[in-house]
Amino acid sequence: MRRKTALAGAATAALALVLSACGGGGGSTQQPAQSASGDGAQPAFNAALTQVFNPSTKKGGTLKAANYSDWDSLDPGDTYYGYSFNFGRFYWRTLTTYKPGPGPDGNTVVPDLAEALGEASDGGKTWTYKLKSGLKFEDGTPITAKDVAYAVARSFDKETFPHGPSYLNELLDWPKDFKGVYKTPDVDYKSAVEATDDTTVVFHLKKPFASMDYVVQMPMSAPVPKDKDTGAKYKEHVISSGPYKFEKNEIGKGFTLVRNDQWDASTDPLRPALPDRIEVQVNVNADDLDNQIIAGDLHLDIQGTGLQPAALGKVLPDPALKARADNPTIPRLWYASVIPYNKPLDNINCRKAVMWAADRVANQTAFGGPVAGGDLATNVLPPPIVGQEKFDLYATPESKGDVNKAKEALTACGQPNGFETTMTYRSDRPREKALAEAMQQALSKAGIKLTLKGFPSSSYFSDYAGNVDYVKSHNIGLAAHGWGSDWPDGYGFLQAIVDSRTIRPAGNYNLSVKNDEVDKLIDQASAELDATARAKLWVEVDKKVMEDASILPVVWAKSLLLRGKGLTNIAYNEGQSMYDYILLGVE
Amino acid sequence: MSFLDVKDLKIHFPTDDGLVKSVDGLSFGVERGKTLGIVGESGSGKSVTSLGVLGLHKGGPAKISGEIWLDGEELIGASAEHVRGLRGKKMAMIFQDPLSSMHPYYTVGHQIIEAYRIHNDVTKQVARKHAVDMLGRVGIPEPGRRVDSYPHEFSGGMRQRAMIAMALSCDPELLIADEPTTALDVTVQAQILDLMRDLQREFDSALIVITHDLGVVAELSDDILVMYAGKCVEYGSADDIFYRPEHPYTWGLLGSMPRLDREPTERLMPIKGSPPSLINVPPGCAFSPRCPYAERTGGRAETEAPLLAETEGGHLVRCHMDRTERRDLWENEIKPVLETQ
Amino acid sequence: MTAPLDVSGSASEAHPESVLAGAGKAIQGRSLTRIAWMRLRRDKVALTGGAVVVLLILVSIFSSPIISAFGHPPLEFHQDAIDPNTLLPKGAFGGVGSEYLLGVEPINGRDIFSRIVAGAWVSLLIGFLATLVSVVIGTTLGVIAGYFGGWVDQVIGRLMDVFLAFPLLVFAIALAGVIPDHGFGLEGNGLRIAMLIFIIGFFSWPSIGRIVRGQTLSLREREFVDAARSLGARNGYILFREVLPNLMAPILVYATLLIPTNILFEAALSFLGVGINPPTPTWGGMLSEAVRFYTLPHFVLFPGLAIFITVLAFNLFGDGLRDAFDPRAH
Amino acid sequence: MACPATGQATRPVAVLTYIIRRVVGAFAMLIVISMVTFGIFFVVPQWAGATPEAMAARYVGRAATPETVHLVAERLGFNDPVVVQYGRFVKGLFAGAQYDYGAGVEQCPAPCFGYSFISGQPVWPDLVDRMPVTFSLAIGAAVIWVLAGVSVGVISALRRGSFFDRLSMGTALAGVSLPIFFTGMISLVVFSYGLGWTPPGGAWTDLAVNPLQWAYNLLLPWITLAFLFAAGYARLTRAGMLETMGEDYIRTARAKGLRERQVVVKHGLRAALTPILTLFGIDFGLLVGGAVLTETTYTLPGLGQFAILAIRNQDLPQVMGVVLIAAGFVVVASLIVDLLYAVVDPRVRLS
Repeated sequence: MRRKTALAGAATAALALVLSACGGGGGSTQQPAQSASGDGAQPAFNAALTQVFNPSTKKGGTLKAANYSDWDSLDPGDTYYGYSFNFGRFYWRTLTTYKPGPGPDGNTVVPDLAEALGEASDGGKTWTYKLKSGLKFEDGTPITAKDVAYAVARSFDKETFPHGPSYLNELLDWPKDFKGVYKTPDVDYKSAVEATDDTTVVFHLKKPFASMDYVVQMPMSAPVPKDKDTGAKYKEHVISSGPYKFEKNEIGKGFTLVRNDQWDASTDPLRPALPDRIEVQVNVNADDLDNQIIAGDLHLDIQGTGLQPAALGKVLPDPALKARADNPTIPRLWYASVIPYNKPLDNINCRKAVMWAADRVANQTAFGGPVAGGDLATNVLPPPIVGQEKFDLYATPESKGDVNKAKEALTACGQPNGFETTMTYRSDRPREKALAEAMQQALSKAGIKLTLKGFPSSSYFSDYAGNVDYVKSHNIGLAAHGWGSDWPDGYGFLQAIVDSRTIRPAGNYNLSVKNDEVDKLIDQASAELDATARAKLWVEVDKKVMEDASILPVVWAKSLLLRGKGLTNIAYNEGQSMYDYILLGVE
Repeated sequence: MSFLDVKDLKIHFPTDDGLVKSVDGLSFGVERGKTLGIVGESGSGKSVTSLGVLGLHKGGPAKISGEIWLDGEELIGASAEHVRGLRGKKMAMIFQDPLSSMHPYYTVGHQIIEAYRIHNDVTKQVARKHAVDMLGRVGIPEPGRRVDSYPHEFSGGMRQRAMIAMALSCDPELLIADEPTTALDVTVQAQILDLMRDLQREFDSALIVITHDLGVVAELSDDILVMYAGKCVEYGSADDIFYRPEHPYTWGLLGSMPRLDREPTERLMPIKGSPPSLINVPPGCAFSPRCPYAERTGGRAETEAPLLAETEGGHLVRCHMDRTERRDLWENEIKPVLETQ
Repeated sequence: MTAPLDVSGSASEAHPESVLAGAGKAIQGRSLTRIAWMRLRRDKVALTGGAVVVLLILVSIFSSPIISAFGHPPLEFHQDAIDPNTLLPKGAFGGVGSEYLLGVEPINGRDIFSRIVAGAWVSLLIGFLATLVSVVIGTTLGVIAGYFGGWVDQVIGRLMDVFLAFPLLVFAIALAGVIPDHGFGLEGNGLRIAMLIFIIGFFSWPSIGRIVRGQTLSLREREFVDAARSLGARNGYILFREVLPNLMAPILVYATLLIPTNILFEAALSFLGVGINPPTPTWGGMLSEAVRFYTLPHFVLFPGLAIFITVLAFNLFGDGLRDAFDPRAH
Repeated sequence: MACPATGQATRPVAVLTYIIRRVVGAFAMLIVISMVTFGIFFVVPQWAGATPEAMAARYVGRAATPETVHLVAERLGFNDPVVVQYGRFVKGLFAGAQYDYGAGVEQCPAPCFGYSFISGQPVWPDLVDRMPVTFSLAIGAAVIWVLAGVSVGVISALRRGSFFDRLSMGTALAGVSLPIFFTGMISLVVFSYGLGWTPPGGAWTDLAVNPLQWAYNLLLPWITLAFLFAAGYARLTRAGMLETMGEDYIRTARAKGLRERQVVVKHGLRAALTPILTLFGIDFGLLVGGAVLTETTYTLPGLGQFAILAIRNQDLPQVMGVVLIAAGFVVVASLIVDLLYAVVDPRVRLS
């Protein structure tokens, strides 16, 4: 598999970057890395990236985890957070899932409920999954294909489940009069998804689509028993199909998972299910959470996005703490959208002037530098994406920007003295704020004057940067933005942020890419069933976007994760882009 | 020696702006069963004097010197605790504004009971009975019910009666009444004055009445002391002061004395100007800036402080003018004007 | 004195009576201001507070030359002062030294001294102007209530009660959180500052209002007002010529004491992230960032001290002023 | 607030009438507050040009389709006129509301504060859940600050100008000049993260679970919050005592021969404390409605933190709930204080 080797290369490169970035630390990090490959017990920086760190099969104990905010929903049909996908696998099983464990294999999908990966027919318009036998819900009733089909159908109702992804709403061929299982209980949805027998689930798509196995690793495919479904209240007690079930659940405070005795390990080779209990607190102060992990009072930061700045200052200078950390590159790009809606940025040369003038090193620093922030990004697709290629259309000396080239571009644009525009950022995100300030500094050298405006995350896309009217009426030219992929291929990363056909009046994530050629390439790529050719096409999309100068990449994000004291069996998973939670155990 | 004998009393207050000589060398005496009136404008030091006698300046910022003899005991040198034990029991005081002088949060009865029980080891019931008794004696109707009223539920005259009842609750031998009738209207004034006279006779106590109103002391006093700027300017029997006054300030007071047959605001012979600041009192006669006869002293008024001198049998006057001149002025200029009113 | 600001600009301490005594003197002799000034001149503590206030005002006016003389532009990044591995300032105590007088911020190395100097402007501007708003509203309503009495007084009095018993901070946050981005011909931080001035001023007028009402109430009964009225003076004339001049002293005193409360109010809003938008430096905003870096004492300490010293100076001066105008305090 | 007026002793009937009138007034005030709050969140965004869809887009997942946004806008009723939306809210308060959770309909009994736009959970239980935290914080701090503030104030007043007076009044002035988010942070840095004597921020244990742990966890917030208020109360008490001790009735008490301690406590302090009682009622009422800054600084899961989260998330039902609850506490506290006032000061007539 080419994909694997390409990724392995990327991972090694990332590792090398980390090591060099950490200067004098090279010698000391290398040695423990070796011992980590020996028995995996010695703590070392990045020890859980390529091996399982502190491997164990010992069962028992309580895994203590915390979340500094709260789930969008615990309901498999109504959640869209990466950590929720990862953590949810404690209490749900989906048709497929990422291969558990470390290393480049982690972003391949393997069957979970299904016996094998999906079988495509009709040129990629029909996908068939066969369930394993002996599957049971927590109440002992068997899990059938009907439960999976029902779960998919119920997630269609976006009025009841507004949070979850809408891929299946758009991909599947839903009947016209279907409004969801609650409002139109009598409408048969078998034109979209059906259980042809107790173990066979069939998906009918509107048009050929290649990445279906990635789509069904998302929790919409986790089975829901129809007679236990309580709609929007189902999240208060999700019926488990995985190794753990809810003991108690206080929404807004936390919940406890205990062993599900109906779960049969023999049907599930992926989950070792080591702890006896899992206790989760939510809405814990982020800095306190870090401190508790450092101190050993907590095992796991569920969000898995890395340490807060305050804790970085504690962990990085301290060799003993740094040895408990991992620093992977994740499939997430932090960037600035260069928005072509207002003059003079509707002119490609003015957008290019922004590309040239930006001080990318300052931007990277604003985002936390090479360790906490990430690698300097030169194009859109991040390294962990299948088939990603790195290229740089706007290379400048030391990546610190080139005022002369920016001025040339400005002249070509007819704005030799520069122009004024506004950059937005999310005011509750200090790094985006710092990015905006760095851009303000760098662009002013070329005569481009930025006014900075911060807005709350909660309404950033609905009311401000993602609201076309607002952008047009307030001369918004740049917007800080970040995107992580739903799954690690080109479609999973790019579709939502570069396809101009997704642009609507409000709530946009594609803030700036409006290019017909890009759209055409996307259609071509998503229908391509050959994996190699598909990956190449996504790189073409990437190049087109960079030529369009409507995305200024900042960093390919890295996170700095801290392994909790007393955790066993820790491995960073590429597919989840955080630790693989279902592997974890406690001492 | 009198029952109360005050000798060369000085009460000075140090302030940021200088030393305030509120009382500066005052001497007087009063016998049991007798009444002394102390008269002066506000700020002349009369209230400070009374508080000084009660020892209420002790422990404060005031500098006190001189001697206060009460029934043969010297009080200035005595301990604060000892004087406290005498207060309320041996000497008591009636204050000028009974509304502000009684605690608004406690019933009248409570406040009398409290006063009684400080000095008498009795039960609450006994003290309460005493309080009702006292209220009855000062002429409050239905004392058994009114004992549980709050001061603000009383009328002004009733409050003053209650105040008197409180002061008399322990049979004090010295009673000081500070402007006892100022806050009251004229008819009530007369009733209160009658009450005080009656009670004084009954208790045979020494009474000091402090007022700015000569009319009040006219009815009560045996002796009168006229104070100006912390000093005594004229002292004598009531007859001396009313019929043979020799100090121009006393003349002024007499001239501005309100009478029942006159509008209270009308002043026949107002004293021009205002009392001097008690800080940095100028040399010379303190009254001279306001005195119409100051030029008659040939400049001495501005430079030399006059001494308190006896004119005849116990009548003392502090004035640079000689006696004949003063008598002459009184008989020929002042008295006729006053009498035509 | 400044009210403890947790929940809101909670009920302020008020001694209407004590200042009233001062106002009374103003009528009897014109020397009150002189007497007050004499007293103030002797009050070393108040004078120190006043001197600091003057200094702060000068600093905020001349912030640009001060920053160029002693610091770096407040928005400028200084990566050279940051350790690239830890993102923390190089050197002891946050890099405090001759280059950066109060050290630098972590991550981007902005000069803390410059940011504090630049932040003084916002604090003082909002502190003064919000107080002005409170004084205008409070005086107007207080005088009207006190002078006309009756149902007018009842209505206004009830309004003051409502305002005093109101979860103001929550409300102000809610209001500040939904400030639109443009309006009234202003945009961005200009509009935010204007709105904050209005919001803070609007929520802290009742303390002044109550005092003014009380003063007016008693002034109304004074002879000179009676005299003016008997001479046929109109209400407007009496209010502006007779009543208002006699209210100046207490208003001045309480305005001085309201300024620090309002400065704290602004700092609290900025701390909660609904104040002035970054990158404009504000003290409250700096503190809210410092929360995340509590391992860096200098980052917490300097902006906190800036607030503390400013508020303390105003309080000392205001206290002294009150004592000077209040004869009973002596 | 009661108008202090001279008059007759309060009779039970008068008290009852008074209470009824006050409760009616309180309701009126709460309705005004709710209308204003509602207006802020619906009218102000509309001024800024937000459509119902733009408002609904805050409450959907990422990459939601326009259809999803539209459905959510419908579901939350954003397409209705503001008046209708407000009417629905008020109806929920008095008559209860129904919540359609897809698979069925749930009855939300009156007073129904609605369901969170974000989590879909009913608001009222969340508020009830957070009250104990804020209550604990407020009560503990109040005990400390009243005891400390009043005693320091009394001693300072009695020893006016002494070293103690200067020191404590200097400290008090510093205390009222320190923002709680600064002292709170410093206290955490020093005592929790530095010396390790107190737990880190966010520590909270229910009183019923472990009283000792409860007190230990709240110790630092109590002291910090109490310091802020104690400073103010000390200054107030001192000023009040100085004023009261100059009153005529204090002179009377002394003239009766009362011992100084009794003069101070029974006659002086009692009168000096009445204005403090009023202030305390307001302060305490505001505090139990949510100690926003303290709870933010110490990350305590109380009503104040709830308010901030709700406002940041623009979760209107939660904001409405917390604002009304906070205002309600203030109203109740001031009512209690006014009744107490009438007990303490016989001159006050409830009218």
